[in-house]
Amino acid sequence: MSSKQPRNFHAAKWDEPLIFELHKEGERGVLLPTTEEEIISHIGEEIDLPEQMKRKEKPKLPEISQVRVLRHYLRLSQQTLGADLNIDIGQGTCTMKYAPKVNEQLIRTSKVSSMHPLQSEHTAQGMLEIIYRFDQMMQTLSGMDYFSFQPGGGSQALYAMASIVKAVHEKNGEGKQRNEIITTKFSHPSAAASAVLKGFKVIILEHDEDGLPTIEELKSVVSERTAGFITSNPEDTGIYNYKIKEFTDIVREAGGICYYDQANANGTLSITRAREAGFDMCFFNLHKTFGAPHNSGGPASGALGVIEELKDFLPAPIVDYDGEKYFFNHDLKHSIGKIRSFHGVPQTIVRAYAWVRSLGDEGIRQVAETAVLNNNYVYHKVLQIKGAEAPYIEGSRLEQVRYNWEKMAKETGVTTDDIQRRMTDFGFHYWTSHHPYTVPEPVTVEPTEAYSKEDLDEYISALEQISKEAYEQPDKVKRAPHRSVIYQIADESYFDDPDKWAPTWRAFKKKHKKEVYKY
Amino acid sequence: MSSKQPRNFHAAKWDEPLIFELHKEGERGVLLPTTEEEIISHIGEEIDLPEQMKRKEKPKLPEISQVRVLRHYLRLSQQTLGADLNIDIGQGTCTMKYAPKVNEQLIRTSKVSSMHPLQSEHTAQGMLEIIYRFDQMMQTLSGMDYFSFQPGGGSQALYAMASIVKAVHEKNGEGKQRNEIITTKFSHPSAAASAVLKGFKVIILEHDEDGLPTIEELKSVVSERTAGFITSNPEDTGIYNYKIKEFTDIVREAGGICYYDQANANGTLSITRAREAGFDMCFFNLHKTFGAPHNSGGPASGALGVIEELKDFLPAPIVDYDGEKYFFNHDLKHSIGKIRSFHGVPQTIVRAYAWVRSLGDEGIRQVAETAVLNNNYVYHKVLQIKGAEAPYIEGSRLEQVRYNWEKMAKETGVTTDDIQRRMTDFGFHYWTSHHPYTVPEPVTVEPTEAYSKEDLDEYISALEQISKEAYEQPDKVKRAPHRSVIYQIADESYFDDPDKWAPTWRAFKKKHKKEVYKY
Amino acid sequence: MTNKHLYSHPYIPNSHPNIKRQMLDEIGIDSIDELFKVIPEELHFNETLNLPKALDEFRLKRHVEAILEKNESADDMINFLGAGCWQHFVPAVCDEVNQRAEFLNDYAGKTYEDFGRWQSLFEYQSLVGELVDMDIVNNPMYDWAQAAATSIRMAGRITGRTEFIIPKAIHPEKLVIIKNYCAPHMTLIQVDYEKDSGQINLAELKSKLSKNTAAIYFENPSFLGFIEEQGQEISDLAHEHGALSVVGVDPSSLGVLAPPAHYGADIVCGELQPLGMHMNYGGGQAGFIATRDEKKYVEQYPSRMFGIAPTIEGEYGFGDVMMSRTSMRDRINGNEFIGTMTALWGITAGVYLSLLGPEGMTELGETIFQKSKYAMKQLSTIPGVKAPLFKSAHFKEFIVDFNDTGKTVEEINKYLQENGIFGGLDLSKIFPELGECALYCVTEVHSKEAIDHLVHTINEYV
Amino acid sequence: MTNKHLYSHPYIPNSHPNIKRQMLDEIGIDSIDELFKVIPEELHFNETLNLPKALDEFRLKRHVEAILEKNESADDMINFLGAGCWQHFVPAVCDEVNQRAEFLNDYAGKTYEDFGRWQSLFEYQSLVGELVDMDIVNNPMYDWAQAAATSIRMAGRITGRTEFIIPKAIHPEKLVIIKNYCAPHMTLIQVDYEKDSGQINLAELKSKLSKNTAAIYFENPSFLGFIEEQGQEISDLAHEHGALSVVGVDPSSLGVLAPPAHYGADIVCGELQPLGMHMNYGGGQAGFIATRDEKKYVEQYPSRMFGIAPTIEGEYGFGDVMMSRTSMRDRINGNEFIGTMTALWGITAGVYLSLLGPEGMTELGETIFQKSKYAMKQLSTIPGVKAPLFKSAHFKEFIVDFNDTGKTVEEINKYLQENGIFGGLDLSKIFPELGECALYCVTEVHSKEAIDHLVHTINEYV
Ligand SMILES: Cc1ncc(COP(=O)(O)O)c(C=O)c1O
Ligand SMILES: Cc1ncc(COP(=O)(O)O)c(C=O)c1O
Repeated sequence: MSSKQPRNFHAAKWDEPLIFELHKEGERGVLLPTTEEEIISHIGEEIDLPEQMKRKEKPKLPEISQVRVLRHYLRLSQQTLGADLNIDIGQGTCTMKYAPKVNEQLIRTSKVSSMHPLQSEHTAQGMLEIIYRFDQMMQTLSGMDYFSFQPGGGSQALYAMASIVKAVHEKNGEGKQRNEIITTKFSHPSAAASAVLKGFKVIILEHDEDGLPTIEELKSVVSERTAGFITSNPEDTGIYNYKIKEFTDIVREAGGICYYDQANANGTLSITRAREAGFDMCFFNLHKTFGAPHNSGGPASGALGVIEELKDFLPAPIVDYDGEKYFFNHDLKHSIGKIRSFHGVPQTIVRAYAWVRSLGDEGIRQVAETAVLNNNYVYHKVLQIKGAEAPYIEGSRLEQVRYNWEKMAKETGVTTDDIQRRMTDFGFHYWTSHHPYTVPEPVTVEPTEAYSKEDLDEYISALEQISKEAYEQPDKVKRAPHRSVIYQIADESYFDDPDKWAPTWRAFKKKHKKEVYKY
Repeated sequence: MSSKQPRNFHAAKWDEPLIFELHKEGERGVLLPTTEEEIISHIGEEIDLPEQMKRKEKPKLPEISQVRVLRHYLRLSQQTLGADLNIDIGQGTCTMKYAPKVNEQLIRTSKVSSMHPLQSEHTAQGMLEIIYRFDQMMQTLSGMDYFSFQPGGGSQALYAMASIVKAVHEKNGEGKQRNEIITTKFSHPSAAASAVLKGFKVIILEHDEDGLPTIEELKSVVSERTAGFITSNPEDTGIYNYKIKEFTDIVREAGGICYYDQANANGTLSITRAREAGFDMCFFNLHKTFGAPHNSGGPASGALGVIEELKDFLPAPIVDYDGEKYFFNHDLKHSIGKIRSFHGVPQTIVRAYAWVRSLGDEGIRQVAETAVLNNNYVYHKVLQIKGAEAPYIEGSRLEQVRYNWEKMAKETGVTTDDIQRRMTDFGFHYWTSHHPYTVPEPVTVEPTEAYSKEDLDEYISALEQISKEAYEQPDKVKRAPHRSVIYQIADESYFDDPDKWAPTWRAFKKKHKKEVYKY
Repeated sequence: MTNKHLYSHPYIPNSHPNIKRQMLDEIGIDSIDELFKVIPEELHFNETLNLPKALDEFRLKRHVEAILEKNESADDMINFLGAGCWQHFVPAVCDEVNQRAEFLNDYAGKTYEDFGRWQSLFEYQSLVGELVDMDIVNNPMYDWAQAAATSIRMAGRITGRTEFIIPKAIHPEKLVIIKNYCAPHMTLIQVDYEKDSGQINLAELKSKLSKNTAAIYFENPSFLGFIEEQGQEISDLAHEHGALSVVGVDPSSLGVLAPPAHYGADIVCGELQPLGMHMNYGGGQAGFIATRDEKKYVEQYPSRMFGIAPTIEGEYGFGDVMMSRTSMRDRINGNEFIGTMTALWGITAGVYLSLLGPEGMTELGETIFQKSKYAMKQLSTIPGVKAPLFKSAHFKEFIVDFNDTGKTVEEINKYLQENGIFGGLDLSKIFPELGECALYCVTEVHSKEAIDHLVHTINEYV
Repeated sequence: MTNKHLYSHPYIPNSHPNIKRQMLDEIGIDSIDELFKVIPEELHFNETLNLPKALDEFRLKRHVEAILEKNESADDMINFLGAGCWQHFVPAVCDEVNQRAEFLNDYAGKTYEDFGRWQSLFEYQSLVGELVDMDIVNNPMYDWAQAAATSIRMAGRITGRTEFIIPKAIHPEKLVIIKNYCAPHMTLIQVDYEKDSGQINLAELKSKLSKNTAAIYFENPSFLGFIEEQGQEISDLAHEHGALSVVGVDPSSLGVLAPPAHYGADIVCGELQPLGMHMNYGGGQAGFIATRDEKKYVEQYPSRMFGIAPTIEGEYGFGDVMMSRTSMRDRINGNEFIGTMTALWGITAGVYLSLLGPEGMTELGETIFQKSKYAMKQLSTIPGVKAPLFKSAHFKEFIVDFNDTGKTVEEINKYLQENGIFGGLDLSKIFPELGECALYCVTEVHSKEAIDHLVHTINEYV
């Protein structure tokens, strides 16, 4: 049993209406810099657009004073459990860690925020220098030779890598033939999905009883049709695939390209690298591993690295330095072209650069060591909770673990989704798993380096308490949340029934009587 | 009855320990720019302070990681009902209004924050220009001729004015003789207290049944001993003293100086001015009337204006302009000298300047008109609530009203302090009155221009509901709060009993067994 | 003696050896190395990283600020660059909200924990819905280019067809992004614009439409700033051929320009950056898609989409609409892929639209229209300079034709830069057929003075 | 036609005529003017104010930024000015916390509504209590000067005496503030400092102590940067005469310097600005007072002081300790006066101390000591320049003696300014007996490079 108790929490509950319900005719949120009188007197008042292209009725946006708009969104912010406010180890695979406040100050300057992406290189030397310097750090950390920061997130990086695989084989005249990408059961959905998008057939390797894909199966699917192999390592289970070099050798020998999903690289930073494991490409999520904020879900950044041989295929341009000035190098012969507008999400590159600069060699190693230690501590403790198990091999976990509550569910009827809601009552996040649930009744916990032992104990204590409740008063868990902003959603069919779903207020008003709701 | 209902509120409740309880040996919140090795090798490591002046033991501050310190204070912030989050009309006399976010952006620049107060005028022309321009606006709005921005709040402005009164009479050789300052029952406590501090005897005028001080009483106390007269108008009751000019005439004829407390000038801005009402001096609270933030209670700014004849007595220096550059004018022959370090709170002057610039003549008038309208609307509605009354004259209220619940207290036992706590459950502030309660069971409501009719209705609805509860289930009110961060304090003697009080954690640990508390 | 106390890194509480020891003991192992034993010896990275030395916070700040100081931003200059990323007024409240710690560091929780994020994004969808006058809007995407590409792929899935048509007056980089994203399943066919007006060549369009056409995609205002006036005709043509009309918009125009739904668009997409996002060197981009509320449309979105539903207490709750269509639920058969997109910009766009309201959006459109019109008029007074190049109505952007000045755009821009101005985008390389032309952008942030200064400076030079 | 819709000012929702009409109707009056009828006609201000024209948010920002751009800040220059307002490293978390909307716009609520403010300020008091090693600390005050003046007045009330003694090595402006604040009830007596060491002249001090002496007030480090080493002797002397020892401190020194309680101080006061406040042209100042936990001390504070107490559920609650002693409870007999002071800086100082902890405060003291020592040493290598002037240990500030250079401080500072340096405070006017001397301040923000640059530049000039 943990010495900690879950805290006596209640979420801020503001009972705030929808923004449209705040509408009051004649109110105004902000005044604009409108056209000067001198201009009007020069050109006349007429908005002489072609009649058929003119908007006839003003958009039905609400009219609200500034103080009320602000109050609305500040209340909503308080009703949002951001990582700064909670012990955010429950969002496994998301690498929730501290995004340092000083880094936010660094980007809240017009020298970042007011930069236009098309201004001349000459006037953007500061941005380019940071990108270039960061590129070099990424090289060291991965063993890759060149980086592109165009992808606006990990999934876009996966998409870019699939595009490179395609381009390489096309260039080699094997475009048609090599149309299969191999991945694993526990890889991120975007790994397969982005390959499918690029027209590949995707082969998903099953895992063995240890939770790892097998050499046997790999060998059985590798062929002259193999275009590439994409995996993370550890995967979402947190289990490190120690045969990884064998995997990449087999694929490379067969003419396939190996690419590495390092979105959550917390467990391997400075410990082991993509190059040595035989990968041709990899990407890091700067908004995860590199301490940049998750931004409520983006904008984000997937830093994409490749070995020398693939440099020419990178999305163009990349940043280069001629000894005097930094510049965009467009000279990538086989570039897959652009995949995202402009230069990715540069403010997040500045943040990630600052993050690495605040750590250095020793700090980076501490990140990995501490993340892995924290995870193994939690692993050790969670397994002592009644009803909790961790499937597959014992141990071998690096930075996260996927647990399951199958036993508890069978014994009490309390499912992982129930626990999810109940964790809310203690001020915690709790992420189950990608779908479909390969691990039954799963939960994935990733205690990064940002949390103290006390923090971990507190999280564990909430799981302990819920386990106790599940066995003693399961209804309490099943009816959760009790201390959140809202109570349980009454009818989930609102999200799947076309007659009920309403992703906009206007759709809602058409479909539902106002009386369904409180306001 | 209001059409609104009070909202279904619950405060964020984080159950957060004291900062000391977060101590963990070896943790660290921030790294400092320590001494370079080259310096050490130059001067040696020794901290060669005189032995007896060296600190022997490190201060017993807690050791806490950065993310945990941040989490602690962010949680505390969510547990703080700032004006941006609520309909803050319940803090009467405080003029809670919208402090525009753009003004905060304006001061969050090194061009304000990193200015040293002693750098040469030449390098601070921007600051001086803003102060000078704002001075001119203040002149227009008050009719005064010169302003000092040294006072760091209204009370310090009152203190400065009492000092000027003293200095004037001393200069005139009447320093000993003129040792009485007259004020009114409903003036701010600092009006009397700061005069006492300056050695004056203070005479407090009673009010008549209309709630106003009387000419008769004034005449009876005015004499050759009269040094000055200080009042606000309207006073905390919100009742405008329409005989004010008679008051100032009488005092001035008797050789006294009249000074005007315009801390909360919302009801009179651009409607009527200090000069025409016969005042020699006045001050405005920039953190109230002029839309600068209250900063949890300062730093603040009391802009102090005087008529030409008193210019030479102002705290020196004031900002002046010679047609080419802005400079500090130290040439004030009878200056009372400095009252606060440096130049007051300049960042708040920038904010107030920006606030006036965003309004102009018409906007400023709208502030006053709307504040007065809002107040009279609330006045109209509150008087319809069972148990609520407004003492003194009917009507004549400008920007605020002091109500009383005496009737309700008699009928139900529910006091204004009970209502105060219960209002918390609806997410509202509720300020009673200065002590001693001249008006029994008082509450002071000041609905500034920043709130909409719907906002006002919501506040009123909470009062209505509490009135209903008081008559139907008084215990619910008396046991409040129910939905706040904490429950009622168990023992108020902790604040007045020397054996129990503990304004620091160390004092607490000495006096109380840890078991008294939860953590 | 100076302080030599051992302590953990501020960002890593448990990096202190004593704490580590305690935790290792609890786990029952000797050293952290044991935890890494699963990694084969030969894969251990044993070299030193040689990262630059760690900096304390103060030095870090000085260091990064010194590098960034080398930038000349659009606040330091007068900026006329647009071309997909535009300088607009960003209300302070937008910054305040998106800098709130809660939103900044939130991620993937459910409606119960992250309620505010869900409500904000639902509201965002709803507000954009009003702006484009359509019932379905998705969670924000990477950028307009991706939104356009996805719109086209959606059209492909809806119609079961594989060709899409795009007029040539489009940002070439955006075209590349779209092509990449649509390949290999869909094929691009381009139609030319009318040389004098920029308008789509309707005859050519007709000739290229076929039973293979899934969609015709065009933009309003177009990349080159003119208004495509034949919106209805183009949509009608598409529909006659069983194809969809897909229109990309700059939402800052929608206070004055008809929303595409009013001239037949089936799928509308566009760029959110003008709605409260700083340019951020391109990091302010975010895309959106909107359609009618029909199952056949909704089921083709790849994106998350937040819907509303009552709770057992009658409160508002939120959830994912038809999650089954996404790659998160089916990595093989789900639509395209999703991951971390641009949620914070969605929230911000919602704040922006709430602040401006109907009147603000109308004024915004009018102001941009008027100021850019004034700029064109004034630029045209310069001998040899013509603006706009195309005989069409324009909004916000327009081509300035310098061919008759004898100067190249490169030369002119260099001179402007020396005089504190970022001139318009040089089109000579990306639209060589136009010769020496530049794409200028004028928004509500441009004062008359700034425009006059531009005109004056060009006049001085040419 | 452009938009001519009528709307309310964004900051004033009810300024719309329709809304006003509705409210007037509810009240039952015709016009707003009626509400102002209580003001006599002749007092109505009927002229126009002629304030500058209202600016929209964007223009406001441009306007104010353009004015402020004329400032040269201590970030633009290398700054060696101190003298009561010091440039220190401000951790980003301090800014984050004090910019939180909740704290920024909170004011005067009770523990039930404003719980977080109460806890933060209680913690602030507790943290400062540890730093000065005393049990009682008040809510923050306007500034050090007021804190010193109040400390002296407290001593007056406690001892029932009316004289206070201050050594001459004090900031003359602070002295004026103290004198003003203590008049007319208390009288200042000054004692000289030793010419060579700056230390208080103990003989003179003895001769001026009497049965009228309420307090002797001195500072450590002194205004002129040296350490007053005779702390214990001075306190003893005070106590021998039944007076109190009141000591003012710069808290940034307390990691290395003994807290005054350790050398006999009865009342300790000081300036909070170094603990996380930006200089703000002087707007970052805030004062504190600390004493032992004795009723006779506590009852003499004018300030609010937050205490802790259990709730019925055993939670922490907070309240005002002995409010009866304040002017808020008794405007005539309460101690001095209170109003809006500097609470936000108290909260910030608490954040700062929590971040630095014992190790950080120790390092801070050491670093300042070392860097200023280095600066003195290097400056003294310049021919004709001597630093420090006084033969005493110094902390953070020190006098640089330029008398032998033949140049005035004014000339030197002008040259420095032209070379990107704010030189130290010119003492030639405020301490004329010292001739051409300047007070330099070196803190942890000064790099070796910056100090070397100063030395190099002075060397160049003199
Ligand atoms: C292992 C892994 N790969 C890829 C991704 C996708 O990255 P993004 O969310 O930035 O698109 C994630 C995100 O959770 C991930 O955990
Ligand atoms: C009428 C009046 N006068 C003076 C003051 C004192 O001002 P401050 O709180 O800034 O010291 C106040 C503050 O509430 C006030 O309302």
